[in-house]
Amino acid sequence: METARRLEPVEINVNMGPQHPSTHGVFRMVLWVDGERIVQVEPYIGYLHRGTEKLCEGELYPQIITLFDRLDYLANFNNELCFCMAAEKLMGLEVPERAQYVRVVLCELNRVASHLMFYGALGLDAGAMTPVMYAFREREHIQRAFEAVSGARMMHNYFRIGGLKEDVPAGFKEMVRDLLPGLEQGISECDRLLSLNEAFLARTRGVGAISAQEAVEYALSGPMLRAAGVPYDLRAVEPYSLYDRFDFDIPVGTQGDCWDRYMVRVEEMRQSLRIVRQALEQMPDEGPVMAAGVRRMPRPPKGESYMRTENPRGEFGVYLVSDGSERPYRVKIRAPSFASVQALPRLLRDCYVADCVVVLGSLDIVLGDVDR
Amino acid sequence: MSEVLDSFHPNLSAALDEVVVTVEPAQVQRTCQTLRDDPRLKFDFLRCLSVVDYNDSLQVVYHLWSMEKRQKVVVKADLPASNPTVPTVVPVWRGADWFEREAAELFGVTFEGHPNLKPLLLWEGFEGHPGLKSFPVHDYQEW
Amino acid sequence: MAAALVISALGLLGLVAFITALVAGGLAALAAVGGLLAMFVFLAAVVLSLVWLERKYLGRLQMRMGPMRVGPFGLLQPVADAAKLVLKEDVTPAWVDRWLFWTAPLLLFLPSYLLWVAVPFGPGLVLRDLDLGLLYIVALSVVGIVGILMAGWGSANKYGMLGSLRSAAQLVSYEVPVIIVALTVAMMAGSLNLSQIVEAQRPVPYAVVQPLALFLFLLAGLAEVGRTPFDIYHAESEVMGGPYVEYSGAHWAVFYLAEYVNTFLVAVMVTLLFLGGWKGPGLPPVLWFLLKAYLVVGFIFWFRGTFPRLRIDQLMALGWKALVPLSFVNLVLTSIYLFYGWPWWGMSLISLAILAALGYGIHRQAAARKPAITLVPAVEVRSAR
Amino acid sequence: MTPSLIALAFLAALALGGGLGVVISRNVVYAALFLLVSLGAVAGLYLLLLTEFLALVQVLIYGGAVVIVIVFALMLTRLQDFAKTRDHHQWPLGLAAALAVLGLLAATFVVFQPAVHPLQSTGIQELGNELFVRWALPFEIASLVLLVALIGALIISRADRGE
Repeated sequence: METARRLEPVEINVNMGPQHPSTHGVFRMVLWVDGERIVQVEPYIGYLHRGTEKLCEGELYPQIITLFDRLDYLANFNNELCFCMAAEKLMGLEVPERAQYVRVVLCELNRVASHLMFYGALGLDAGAMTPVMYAFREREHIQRAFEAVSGARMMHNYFRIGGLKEDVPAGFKEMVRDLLPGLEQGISECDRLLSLNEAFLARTRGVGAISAQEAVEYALSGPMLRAAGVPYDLRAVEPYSLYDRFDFDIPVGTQGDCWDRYMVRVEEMRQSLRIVRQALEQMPDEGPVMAAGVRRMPRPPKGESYMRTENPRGEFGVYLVSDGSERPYRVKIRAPSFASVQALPRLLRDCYVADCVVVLGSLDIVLGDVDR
Repeated sequence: MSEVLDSFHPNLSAALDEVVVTVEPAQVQRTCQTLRDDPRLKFDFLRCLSVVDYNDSLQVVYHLWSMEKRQKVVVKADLPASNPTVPTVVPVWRGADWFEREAAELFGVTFEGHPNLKPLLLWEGFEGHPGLKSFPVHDYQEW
Repeated sequence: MAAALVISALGLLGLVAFITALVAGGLAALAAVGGLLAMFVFLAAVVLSLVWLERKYLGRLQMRMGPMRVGPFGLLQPVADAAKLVLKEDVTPAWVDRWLFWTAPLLLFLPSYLLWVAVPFGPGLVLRDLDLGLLYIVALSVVGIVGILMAGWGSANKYGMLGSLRSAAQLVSYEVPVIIVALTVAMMAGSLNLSQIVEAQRPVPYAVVQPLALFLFLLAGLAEVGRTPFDIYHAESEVMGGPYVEYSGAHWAVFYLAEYVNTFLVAVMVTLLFLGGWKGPGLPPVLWFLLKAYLVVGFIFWFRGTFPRLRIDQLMALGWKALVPLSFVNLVLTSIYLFYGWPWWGMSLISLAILAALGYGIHRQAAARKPAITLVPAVEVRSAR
Repeated sequence: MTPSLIALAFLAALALGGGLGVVISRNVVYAALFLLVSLGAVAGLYLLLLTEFLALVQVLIYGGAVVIVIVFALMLTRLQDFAKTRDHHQWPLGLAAALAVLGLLAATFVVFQPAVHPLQSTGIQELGNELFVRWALPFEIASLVLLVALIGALIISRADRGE
């Protein structure tokens, strides 16, 4: 060949996942890279699709709660709460105060546990081994408390439409109260370990940034949206359950980059513990934990309701359509991770291959939640 | 709200704590555009996009939220089961992208004008739309 | 498989013998082979101890126990690991370039092993006290990179490819500051012979005279062997082991061995060039030497337990924009210092001042970044309804 | 036959074989690795001549850095295209050039009959003196040429990106 040929850079496409260690489950994305720079990303999901929405149509209401445990398997109580409240809203049930307080305590502890998991995973993604150990130490305490309450560490199946499965064990208040100082200290330790680490800052500052307007457009919610600068927290914006009784702060970021998302979550853990503390103080010592007159097999009246809660990952919504039978007619789940993942190609614009895992980590997706 | 939407001949109703706007399928995109852009409404956040199968018709349900005004609304459109087609709302909210892909896959709704309506959740070569009532629930085949 | 192992071991020995014969000028070849074997056994023991130490130490840093089941204090854990690796199935993927795939571990390991020939462990305790020892070590340590490149390219794996591209860029870049700093030390000592360099650190070790050089050398050395925070080319959360991704069993073990040997080499070089080698009161010289080397290794492990890894572009920027200029500054300063014959503490003061200025700059940068999130009281948000 | 003669023959064969490999191997990465073999053998030859410094610099610069950079560059380009771009038209020219160099060297050797000195190692200090005192000017010119080449390479790669 006589023609002088320019050596062109190669654009290779790299398949990341579904067995890649840092995709947080069975998630796959195909990257087109030019050297180390990402040209294009295409996420593929569905490896964990179990058809939960369809399954719900064939199950009785109490059976569905177990399915919800398995959606976002790091925030089980929050999922259960949302579904129960959707049904309660449809039935017009008034849940007893004590049950409501227990729900709030457990949900906030679950949020802390979930954010701790996020903290450890992000550290691992950025290449630090130690944070995950610190995080799991704290998480262990929370899960022991969960076990004491519900008998299970993760798949609790504890909330019921109209209240709780049973009252919390004796000494619940003291147990949780004794937990709090240790947790607060542990969170501070985690914060000191990673937050201002030079290498960590270098990896997360300015990486995967998104503006507030774009974040709203992409239907991002929860910490993702708050990190971009929107003080949108359903617990304050549209208080459900008893959240209008507590005094807490909403951490809001400015840049919407990975570090802001991280910092928002770290601060949120502290705020959650504040809520737990207040809830424990206000919680009545005695009282029913189940609304009166709820049948074993609840049959919500014909109609529909949309209920949403502030999950650790953002806005978790349940759209419940009932035809008056003991099985729901249609359940649509609005999963926060689902919306986060679809913004991934946008977030990874002009990033490097190494940023890919950090940005994915900062989304804090749970594949059970994405695929449903 | 009614005055803003008058041109779309909506059917306003209320369900529990929400305002429900029911429009013709062909009007969905324009309705949504108006809902988002009108300075009195500003529904800039798409909370949820669901499809409900009522056997003879499919209903597309949009749950909207306004960050600034703190108000919510539900937009509904009934599609004939024989030809479920509705204009896409991706130009209005970019976050609708995957919601519509999922709905298209599970319910066979065609979102006209969607940039990339390929299957999302199910494996390649999956036949049928498992979200529909006509698809058996617990009767799956081994693969 | 056992036959293959034996044959490859024999081949290795033959190669080693041949090169030894060259090194020894064909004279005391037998003795040299014996020495090399002894060195191999010693290095294997060092690697086993390092593996144990790292796991135990990291465990302690992370509030775990570390290995504790096999043997007392888990001491036999690395032995068990090694046995497992050797007995494991050695998988060859279908699309690999077999020649490159199988020679790559050797090409990585051989140079990193042969350069120990010139490393003195005590006065006179060295296989061959080369006059150009420092240059010999620096030169041979570069050759191993070709092995990593071959491994990545020959694996026919995109992660391997990415990893080997990263390693080539990273290792070649960091070779520059390493050489410049080594040159600085050689200038101070007036020799490239490692024993003489150690002897030259008579009144005070060079760590005191040249703290900046020590800092640069340690940082560049970490990058050179790919330890955290510079373990970019085999980052398991990004490229899943990079060039080693397709290797398994004994071949993977060879990579692993080479990596730990190299880590130990960095520690040993720091000891020789900056910490006064085997000098120390009381204990026998060899013990002092090992003590210092293991201390440096402990420092490297501590880094690993504390830092996330950098990104490749940041790493390159750090190398070319910070370490290379600084090492040149240090070189020029040292030559001025040598030319005018200042007292040693003059040099150490200058060096310390630069180091302090650096630290202050980094601290300022970090402090400037602090405010990131604001707290909005929920009451406010609620009342805004 | 002294051991060093055997080693010489072996290393020479290795250097030539490596060079041949560079020329005839179909795979460019192989070619680069053959280059490494050849350069390594040359380093061995230097060692036989007791010029350790030169041998080590050869290993460091050519064996390490240069080959690595070549392989690096090859990996970033479309390797498939190379299979077709191999240039077959110039081989007679290359052969002629190689023969000419061989002839020149042989002729020089035969005509001038260089005196045989006993081998002796040169100390690093002498080397430094020679390099930086006697040959300082050529040394500086060489470094200037390298600098110019460096800047040129930068400009070329920048211009590519601008397109």
